[in-house]
Amino acid sequence: MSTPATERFPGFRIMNVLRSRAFLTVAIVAAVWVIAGLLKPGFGAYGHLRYLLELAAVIGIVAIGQTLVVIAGGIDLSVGAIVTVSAVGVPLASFAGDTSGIGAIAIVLAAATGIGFLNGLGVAFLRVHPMIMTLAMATFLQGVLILIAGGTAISAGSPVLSWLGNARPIGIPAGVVLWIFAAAAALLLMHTTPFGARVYALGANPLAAALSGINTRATTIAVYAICGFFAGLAGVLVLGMNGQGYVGIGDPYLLASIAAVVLGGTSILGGSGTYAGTIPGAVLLVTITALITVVNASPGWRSILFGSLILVLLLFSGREAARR
Amino acid sequence: MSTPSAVAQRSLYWPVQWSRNRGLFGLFVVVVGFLLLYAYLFPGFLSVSGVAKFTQSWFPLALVAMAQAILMLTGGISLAIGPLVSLGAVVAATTMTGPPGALGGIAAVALTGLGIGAVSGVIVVRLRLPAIVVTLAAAFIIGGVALLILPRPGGAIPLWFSELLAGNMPVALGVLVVIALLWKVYLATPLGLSLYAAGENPVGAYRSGVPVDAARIVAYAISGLLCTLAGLFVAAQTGSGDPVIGNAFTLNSIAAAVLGGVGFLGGRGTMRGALAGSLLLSLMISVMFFLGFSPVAQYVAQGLIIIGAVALPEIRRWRTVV
Amino acid sequence: MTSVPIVAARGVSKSFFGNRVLSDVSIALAPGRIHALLGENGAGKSTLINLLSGALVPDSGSIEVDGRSVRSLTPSEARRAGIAVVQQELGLTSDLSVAENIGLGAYPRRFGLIDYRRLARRAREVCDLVGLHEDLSTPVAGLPLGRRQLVEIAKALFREPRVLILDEPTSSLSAHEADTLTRLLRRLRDAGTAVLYISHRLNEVMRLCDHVTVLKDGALTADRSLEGVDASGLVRLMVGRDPGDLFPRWTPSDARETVVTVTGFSAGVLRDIDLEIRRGEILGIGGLVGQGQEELLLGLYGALPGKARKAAFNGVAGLPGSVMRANALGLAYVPADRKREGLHLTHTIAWNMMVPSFGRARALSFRRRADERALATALADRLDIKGDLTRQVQALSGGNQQKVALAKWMPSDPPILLLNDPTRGVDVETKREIYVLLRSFAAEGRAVVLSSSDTPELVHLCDRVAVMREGRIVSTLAHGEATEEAIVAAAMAAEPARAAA
Amino acid sequence: QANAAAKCITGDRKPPYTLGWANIYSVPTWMKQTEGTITSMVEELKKEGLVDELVITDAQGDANTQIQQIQSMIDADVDAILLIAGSSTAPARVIEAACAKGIAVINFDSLVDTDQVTAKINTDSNKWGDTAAKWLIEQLGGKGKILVLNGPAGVSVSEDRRAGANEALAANPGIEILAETNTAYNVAPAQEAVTSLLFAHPEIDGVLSLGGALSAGAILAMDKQGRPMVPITGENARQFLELWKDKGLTSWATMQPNWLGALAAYAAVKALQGEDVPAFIEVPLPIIDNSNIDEYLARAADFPADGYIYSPYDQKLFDELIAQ
Ligand SMILES: Nc1ncnc2c1ncn2[C@@H]1O[C@H](COP(=O)(O)OP(=O)(O)OP(=O)(O)O)[C@@H](O)[C@H]1O
Ligand SMILES: Nc1ncnc2c1ncn2[C@@H]1O[C@H](COP(=O)(O)OP(=O)(O)OP(=O)(O)O)[C@@H](O)[C@H]1O
Ligand SMILES: [Mg+2]
Ligand SMILES: [Mg+2]
Repeated sequence: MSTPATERFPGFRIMNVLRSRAFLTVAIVAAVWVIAGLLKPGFGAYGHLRYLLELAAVIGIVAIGQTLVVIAGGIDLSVGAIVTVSAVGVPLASFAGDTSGIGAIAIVLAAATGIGFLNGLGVAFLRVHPMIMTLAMATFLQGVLILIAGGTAISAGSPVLSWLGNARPIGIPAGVVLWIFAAAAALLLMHTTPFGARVYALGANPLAAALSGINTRATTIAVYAICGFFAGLAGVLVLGMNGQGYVGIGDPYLLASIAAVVLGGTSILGGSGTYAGTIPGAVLLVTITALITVVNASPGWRSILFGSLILVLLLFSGREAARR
Repeated sequence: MSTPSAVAQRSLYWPVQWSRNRGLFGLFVVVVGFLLLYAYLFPGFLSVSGVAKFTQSWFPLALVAMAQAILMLTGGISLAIGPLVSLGAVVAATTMTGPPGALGGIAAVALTGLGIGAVSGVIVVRLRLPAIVVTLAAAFIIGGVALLILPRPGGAIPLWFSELLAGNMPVALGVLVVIALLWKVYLATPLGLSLYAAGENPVGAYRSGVPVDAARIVAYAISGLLCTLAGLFVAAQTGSGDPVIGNAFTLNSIAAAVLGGVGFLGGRGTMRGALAGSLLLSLMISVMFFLGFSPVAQYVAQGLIIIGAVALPEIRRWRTVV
Repeated sequence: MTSVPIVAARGVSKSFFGNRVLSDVSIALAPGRIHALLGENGAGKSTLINLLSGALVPDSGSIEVDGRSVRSLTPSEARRAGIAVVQQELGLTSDLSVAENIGLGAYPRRFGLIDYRRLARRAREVCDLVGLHEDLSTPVAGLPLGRRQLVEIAKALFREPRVLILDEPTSSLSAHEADTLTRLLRRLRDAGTAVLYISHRLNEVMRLCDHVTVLKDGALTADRSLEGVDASGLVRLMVGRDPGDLFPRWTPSDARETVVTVTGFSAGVLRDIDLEIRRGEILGIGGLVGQGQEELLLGLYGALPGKARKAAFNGVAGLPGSVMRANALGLAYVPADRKREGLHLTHTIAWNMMVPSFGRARALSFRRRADERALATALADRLDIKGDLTRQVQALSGGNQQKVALAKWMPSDPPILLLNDPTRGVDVETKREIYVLLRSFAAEGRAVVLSSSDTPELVHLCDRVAVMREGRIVSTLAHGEATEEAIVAAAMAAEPARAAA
Repeated sequence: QANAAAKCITGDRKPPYTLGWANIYSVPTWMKQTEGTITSMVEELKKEGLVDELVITDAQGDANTQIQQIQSMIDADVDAILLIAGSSTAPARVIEAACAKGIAVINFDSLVDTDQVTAKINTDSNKWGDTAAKWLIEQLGGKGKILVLNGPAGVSVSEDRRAGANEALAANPGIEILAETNTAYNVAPAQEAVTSLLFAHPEIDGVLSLGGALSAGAILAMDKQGRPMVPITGENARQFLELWKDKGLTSWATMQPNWLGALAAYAAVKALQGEDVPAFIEVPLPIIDNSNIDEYLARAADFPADGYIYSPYDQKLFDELIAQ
């Protein structure tokens, strides 16, 4: 009477992969690259595509945390501020004897994780809506930035930072290498550990998750702390790439991270999605931005073109399932 | 436990309205506290022109908070609120002193909002695309159009119109009351009230015979209208148009609505909550000024106040799971 | 019956994603008749009524209204034709009041606005009919499940239907409310309404219905008058073989060690509860709908903050305080509202079965996919959940969803099981399996607490039954003492409550 | 001399005065430096018994909030309002109301389109663009392909600088504009945009950058791609000046001094005391080029790493400027 497992788990079907949002987004990115490469000589050059990946790495790393938070049913509006705090904070955290610069980076990453931890505490224990909690945190961090930013004349040069900004191990920019490792860790965490499953459970139905014995508070706090950590890491990377942090350096990454997450097919309502979609989502975003840059048009038209492109690409990948 | 039927029969509307205050009393207390504090710090607030000036500061935020709340009730959200306010301001500043005249200009502003709102609604509802990305794209498109119409700040608004809306009389407060009443009236129509069902449980609502798609599309149109009207007011208040004046409203509108207890999943929340949320955000700015806060203290206090306003009413529920 | 049916399906078929769910089914609903629609979980009953009410469109075959075939019926057309449905899965809007939910989609108007006066009057009428005494302005978010079910029924009645379709309307109603409904449906039938009644409680069907249509695996197996058919005959029609006794034989157990004691326990609406739960027994919790039964289970489970003068769980003093702690103490809880509290609807069946183990396992270990699959397959076999386990749970029929909600606790082998209406919407055969399962749990020395709206369950299955009213335990009846009449009487306080044990 | 020499001054306000600074956004380093010049000037004035308090508001970048804060300053009846406008039009009406109440209004840096103010203080943005364009055209010998880097679209400072460059560009048909960008006045977005443009345009002879951070971003982009450095215009941003020296560039920069803030505070007090303050105080644009860049860099350590190296100032300089 027992049913064979093959019937219970019909298993891998190639059509399912081809129909997944993550794959569709990859296909769209590839199509945009090919078309743009043909229309705009120079756009499709290897060096340029490599640079786009390097840019996408920053968004992609911020979006690791954002993906987790969104899947867990929340949203983090403080990632931009955390990126800035981290980029501005590294020179402040450097101390004598820390010649490699690793010490300063570790301090800053711990601080970023701590900020995320506080977000999580607010959401989990004060029951403040994530949007309110993280928005308030971003505001709070602005105040902190007034205190710390520009207060130092120390420049940010350290061997680790300049490696991050300039090195190309086996021809791949260091930032992209960092991204690959971070992405692999994130994918493993989401899809192979009980923790990842808890995050999905929390986002899909927090009440059922809690009644099933999942520690929803601890999961919430962990998710925001991870988000803070990756935003901090992105801040370090962006500091390496620019050689100089400044207030506002993280601002673009708030909307970009959210956009990458939703373009990658993760539902903003939580409970479903995967970082595998966010990766091409981030690449798509920088690609469209670069494409708009090289088009000669007035700022108004460029903005219109950017929006229209997103809308059109969304038509290919973004349809939500029909409700029954 | 059972209420005498006759009592319930005589008046259902008002008890229903009253019951919608559930969960908002904490916020109301905080808001009233801030109003009293403001009046204490600045006694001039309690004069006709004091009220007029304050409501003028609050008015556009109140409108966009409503615009965002409507969409959140449908289970959507808009990232295009800010650019739509800018577009409203730009259209007003380029038409009202031109050939269309003041009335023509107001009509153009209103039609722009209704039209753009309806189109976004159709795209979201009919093409089943996620509202957040559609409106993100719309934000770029609308912002681009505003820049095309007015590449740099300029244009003009008839002086009498500015004086009327943003002079020393609390006309804006009156307009806000009228808009709030109109919303009450809309919510008292079958289509308006269906918004809640269409947002929370579209399948169930459809099976109950609710025109779900229509209810949602109309909500987008109303939302668009409120945004461009906010833009019209900003133009009147400033006497001119600016193609990027509205940018900050996107995030502020979300903050106000969420602060007011409007939920993301649709069908949860009230307009009075969104209005109270926007009032708190606006009051906070003036109160902090009169308390003499430095910019650092402003940022820190602002963060603490909005967390506190949400967290305080929740404290009693800390340990509950269900 | 010779009259023309008001609605009828003629040879309809329906598939979801290539899965045939209904094939060539016909049914006719005639005025003045209560028509039962029976079948196992997943047989296609809900799908059939969705076709009859315009919520779904048949792939082939046709729907007839008043003898005329209609191409594609929409819900609003169905409403105009006088068809009203009480859905199986509740679809109310939390922030709207009881009255506004009842009138939804059919508001009385005045000058284009909702006529709240008329709405109040008519909503009051239908609420009184179903025995719903809540204030009409109460938001439904605050109502317990059984009350919400009454709101759904009132909502259907509000439309003054010619055809009233009820999909398991009594699944979370206790005997008293179900009786009220029975009387109401008889009155409607006598007034000429056509009623289609789906239920897995066969006594109700026997008592109430005139005619029966039976579905098995999406095909019609019987369409006949109920005259001369008894309960076991009905089961035979449904499952195609002779049924055994629904309830397993009750044998008194003698292991009477206490595993849970609470004294002076208060939480939510609960007031001063004294309760002992013993190893090896099934303790029933009964009462009218919404008297604190759910709060009691949640309170014991650590999901509601509460206070007790004295409490001990499995030898450990104090209330659990949190769900994780309760799990660690060996408690498990199966909620009644599976959609809101029990399941992750958009995730797969197999995944849902693993959720408690995700909570238990080390957060950063590797999941063992092969083990998970083997376990899920075993659980599905044990509870007779058919087919592909990688489907989303929301694609399952209501009863099968309930099985998943139960199945997910089996691997953790909890010594204390708290069950809130675990057979809600479950078909007879599966019910029998669940009963056997529960008895064997008890026999193995576990403690089972069973809150149920299905009074026969309390009577035949439980060693003791605690009856609740207004947040208190008003009576505790031993097996044999606890007859349906005694339970209802205690619940209604028709006679002085006996002292609690 | 009449006590009401300048506009908005009624003459009935007596020292010590309360000054209000309606800032648009406090957090960027640029603004922190400006705030530094204002507070140190206020300290001096306090010692002279002329000022008793400085209140600062931060509109967090939102012109609407700024209007509300100016209204609050009017309600609190400050004696003078110093204003960096968040929009060139929006604060006009509320500023007129302040003026009508006899509050001295000194508008500096970002200006408002109204003449109902006591004084406006600024460099000439049109001239900024014009001089920069002329320098670049001269460097290129009137012939060459250039990129134009602008600040954000729809903002008057950036539009004015660009408009100022128009005449010179039009007069030199040999100059071909390959592409223009609009980005925030920040390094990272400029670097990003210029990188894409470099790939699209293999041949570039010069960069007309209309902002200091933009120039730094452009140099970083060219350097990372190993492209030869070309003549580039800019501003006194420390990072740009250091890169200029570092890469051995031929460049040109000018300066919007942060001490415009200090001058505004000083002018406000002068006006309140009944002195004649001109309606427009034009602050000359200094030229930084290869001949004097070392003077600037010598003082670099006194300025934040992401800040601007402004020229020294004192009350004597201010008196001269006011007297002009
Ligand atoms: N590619 C994906 N796209 C969308 N959601 C995904 C994806 N992968 C996993 N998920 C979500 O994460 C949850 C866990 O997925 P996971 O693949 O880890 O487990 P599973 O599907 O139960 O296991 P298996 O595929 O090995 O049988 C799934 O229920 C699903 O909702
Ligand atoms: N939207 C859907 N998508 C996929 N499958 C569906 C859908 N709706 C129903 N099904 C499938 O159709 C079959 C019949 O379901 P239906 O809900 O009609 O059963 P039912 O007879 O009402 O069962 P129950 O007694 O448990 O309520 C089930 O196997 C179910 O999984
Ligand atoms: Mg899988
Ligand atoms: Mg069913």
